[in-house]
Amino acid sequence: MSTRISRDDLAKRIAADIPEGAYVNLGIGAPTLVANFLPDDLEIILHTENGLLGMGPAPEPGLIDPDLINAGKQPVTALAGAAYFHHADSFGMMRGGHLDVCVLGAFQVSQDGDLANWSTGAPGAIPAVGGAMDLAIGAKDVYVMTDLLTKQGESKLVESCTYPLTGVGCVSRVYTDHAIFDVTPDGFAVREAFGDNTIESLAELTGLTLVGR
Amino acid sequence: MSTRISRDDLAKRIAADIPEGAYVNLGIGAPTLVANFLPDDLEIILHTENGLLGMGPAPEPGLIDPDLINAGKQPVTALAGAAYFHHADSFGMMRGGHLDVCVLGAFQVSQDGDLANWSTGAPGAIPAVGGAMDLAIGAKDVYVMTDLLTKQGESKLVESCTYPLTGVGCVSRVYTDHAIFDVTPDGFAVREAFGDNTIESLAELTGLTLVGR
Amino acid sequence: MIDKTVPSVEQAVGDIPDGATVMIGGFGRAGQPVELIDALIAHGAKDLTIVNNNAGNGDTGLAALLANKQVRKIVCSFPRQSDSWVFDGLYRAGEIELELVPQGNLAERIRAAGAGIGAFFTPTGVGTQLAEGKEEREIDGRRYVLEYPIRADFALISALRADRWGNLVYRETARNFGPIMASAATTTIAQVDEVVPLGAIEPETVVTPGIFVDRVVAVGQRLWLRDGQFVGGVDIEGRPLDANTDEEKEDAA
Amino acid sequence: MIDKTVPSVEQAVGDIPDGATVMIGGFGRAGQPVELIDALIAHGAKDLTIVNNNAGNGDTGLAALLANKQVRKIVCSFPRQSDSWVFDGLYRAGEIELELVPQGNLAERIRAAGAGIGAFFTPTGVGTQLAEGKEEREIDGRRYVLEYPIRADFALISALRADRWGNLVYRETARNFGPIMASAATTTIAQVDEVVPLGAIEPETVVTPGIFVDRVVAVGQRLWLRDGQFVGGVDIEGRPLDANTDEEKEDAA
Repeated sequence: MSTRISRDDLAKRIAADIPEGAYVNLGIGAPTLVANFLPDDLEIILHTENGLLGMGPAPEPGLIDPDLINAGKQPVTALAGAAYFHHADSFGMMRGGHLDVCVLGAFQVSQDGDLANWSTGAPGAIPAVGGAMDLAIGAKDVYVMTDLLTKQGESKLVESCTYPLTGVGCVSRVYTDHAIFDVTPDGFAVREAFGDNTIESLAELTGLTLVGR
Repeated sequence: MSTRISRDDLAKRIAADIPEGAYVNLGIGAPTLVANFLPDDLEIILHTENGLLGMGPAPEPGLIDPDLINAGKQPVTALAGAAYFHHADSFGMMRGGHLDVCVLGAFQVSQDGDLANWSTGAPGAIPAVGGAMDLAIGAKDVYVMTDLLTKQGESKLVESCTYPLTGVGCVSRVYTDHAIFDVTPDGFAVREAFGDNTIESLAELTGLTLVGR
Repeated sequence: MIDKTVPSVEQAVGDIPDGATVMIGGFGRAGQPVELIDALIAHGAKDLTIVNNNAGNGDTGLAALLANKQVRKIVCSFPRQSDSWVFDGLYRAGEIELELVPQGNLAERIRAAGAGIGAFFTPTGVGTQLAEGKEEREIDGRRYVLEYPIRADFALISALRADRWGNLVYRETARNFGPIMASAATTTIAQVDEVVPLGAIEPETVVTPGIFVDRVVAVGQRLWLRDGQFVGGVDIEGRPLDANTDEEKEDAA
Repeated sequence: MIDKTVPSVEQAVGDIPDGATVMIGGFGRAGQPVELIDALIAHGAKDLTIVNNNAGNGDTGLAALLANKQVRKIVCSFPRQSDSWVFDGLYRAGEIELELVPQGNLAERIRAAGAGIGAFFTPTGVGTQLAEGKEEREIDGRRYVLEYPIRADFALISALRADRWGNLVYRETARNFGPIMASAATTTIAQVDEVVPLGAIEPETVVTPGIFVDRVVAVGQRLWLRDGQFVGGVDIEGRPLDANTDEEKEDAA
């Protein structure tokens, strides 16, 4: 079986690609792990779409503030230099292309950069989208953080998405447990393969023609 | 010659029609006179489109604050209970129908409530519109304050405007030095005729069929 | 004298009629007008259309309003949550209608209503199920979908402080939907921790000018504040952290 | 460490190229980035498109920029004023292009650029010359005209205070176009009276979050302020009221 790096290691890898001064939104779920690995000596400004720039880490248990939460409705803190704003201003910030990076989870990413991450399309499922579609188009670079394969062993990188789309042509890079892929006009390009993964092994796992770097 | 009331008396008359609690924008020029006659014991909140609700009177000469001005770029003050906001929010307030009353000047008002007050359409004139078109559609009631006749003796109330329009069907009432007119589906209705003016004399002055009240 | 304060939440919501469209502020516990929602439940208006980011959590607040069968339709971005069982049950039973809107489009549509915009082209949702049947247009090489304003008869919001003119300031991320909903409703009702004298709110810091607010009702300080200062001691839902301990003490006593 | 401060206005505007679109904040003297405009004149970039509410007054500021033949086109709502002789002359000579936009549409188009809106339907201007040739549509019984965003390469704005992250607060009606222009330009340059330490601006009171600001330059306190307090003693253009008196004193001395 091919090398897979852990969730934490993947989060660390993503964190290392975020430069000082970047304005970043970390999606609900695994992407929030990235915050744990942002270097203490660099200033990176976190945005949460419910109205805060300059989000800090979780508070001490006795100091949970119900008025100060992130998009996942978890308690957070605000750093010196933070700013609050209302929902229309906050989503204008995203839609207007002011964020540098969004990190999101995914069900599927197509080689054209389409993202599916909000609905499995299962019949009878209750739909819920939240800010997913806004985030998908809401940054200069949209990074996806995901396992390469589903639990059933199917590739999440696909020729075209079969799940309902979140956004069209919006993903710039996919960080998986096997490798990092850039979305290019010629399809997925392997930016970095972890451990014993190779372009060939990744092409076999995904069933896609991959571009080298 | 028929009765004409003075500018100040007309301003006083308009002021008397503004109820306590109203949010009011007084256009540049003669309409600003209305502020002088708002009763001291009533709270009426003045809006200036350059970003202030709760505008107060002019400051003492030594206390002119270049940061605190009205839409006519004259020095003003801010009352307790005032609020500042940016231009998009300020014009959203108008366009969204939140103001109760705007008082504006006019070159012409048509019997359909069309307003012409921003341009004479003279060839070679440099056009300038400012907030005129926003104000024209920017309140639940748009009142016009004007002389009934031009200096040349022509009626400013007309069947249809010959000057370039500021807004279509936007005027609800016209306060003139001769009489007050409501814009109704049947044309101008004389709400109040001053002194010796009558529906008949006003019809003759304006050349319009007027509706009684 | 302008005085927008009303003495009780019951009076504040007492004229909301059956069939009304009601916006309810809040994102999680933050900014949720808990006392106004409870008053709306007690008031009993039915056949409501509710605009909120979610569709209720647990068995209190908006979920209780749904459980009380007062809601015909909900407009929101994220109905399904781990504890949205009340909504889930009604939805599966076909007893509630859902209009699902991406969160940023929801916010912008509310803002458009308040700002007199007739419709706007947004890039959010283009090419997805949620844009199906909607007008699409390419502008400067980017695809957009046309979205319309969402207006309401009433908005129920929560703020930190108000004065009698209805000027509001919020606290932290509890600001969320409050300012835009206030602008988009015919009648906006704000519950606040406290009403302060006119002039006590610095004009530079007003977030919602009173022009957008019709009624203000003071409901007392949130449990996690004392004299306006954050003191903590609660969980994320605002329930006392030592509640169990207190109960245990009582049991022991 | 993020530090958006730059040491001088010259450095702040030094990379504005010929042909750039430049938004300039301010309404009257209030919020006018006087020092940045002067630096842009010294810098000398030509063939500019300027977005401002007016087209310059008297012989200083924007009027001086125009007089220096640096401006190809101006987008504004109110060019003609009693003291707009510089613009008037250029316009009549056919040496400057004018796009006249109603003030609220100007503000909303700038806001749309910052908020990623592709176009919007506005009721302002419907049925007038300024809507001629534009797409019109009736929505819910009201007529609207379609307007597009106004973007810029640079925005020059003036605020009261900044921190090194670029968070801004303004003063009174000097706020005007600053916040929306900051959001609509690729590079936003803010001149401020003073730069304060990070954390000194209360997060609740930030008007322009630093995400919209690229460069901050401190230019010193306005003449009518002392230690952050208003002291007056100036005319509406910010010139000392006792200037003549002082000159007379000097003459007498």
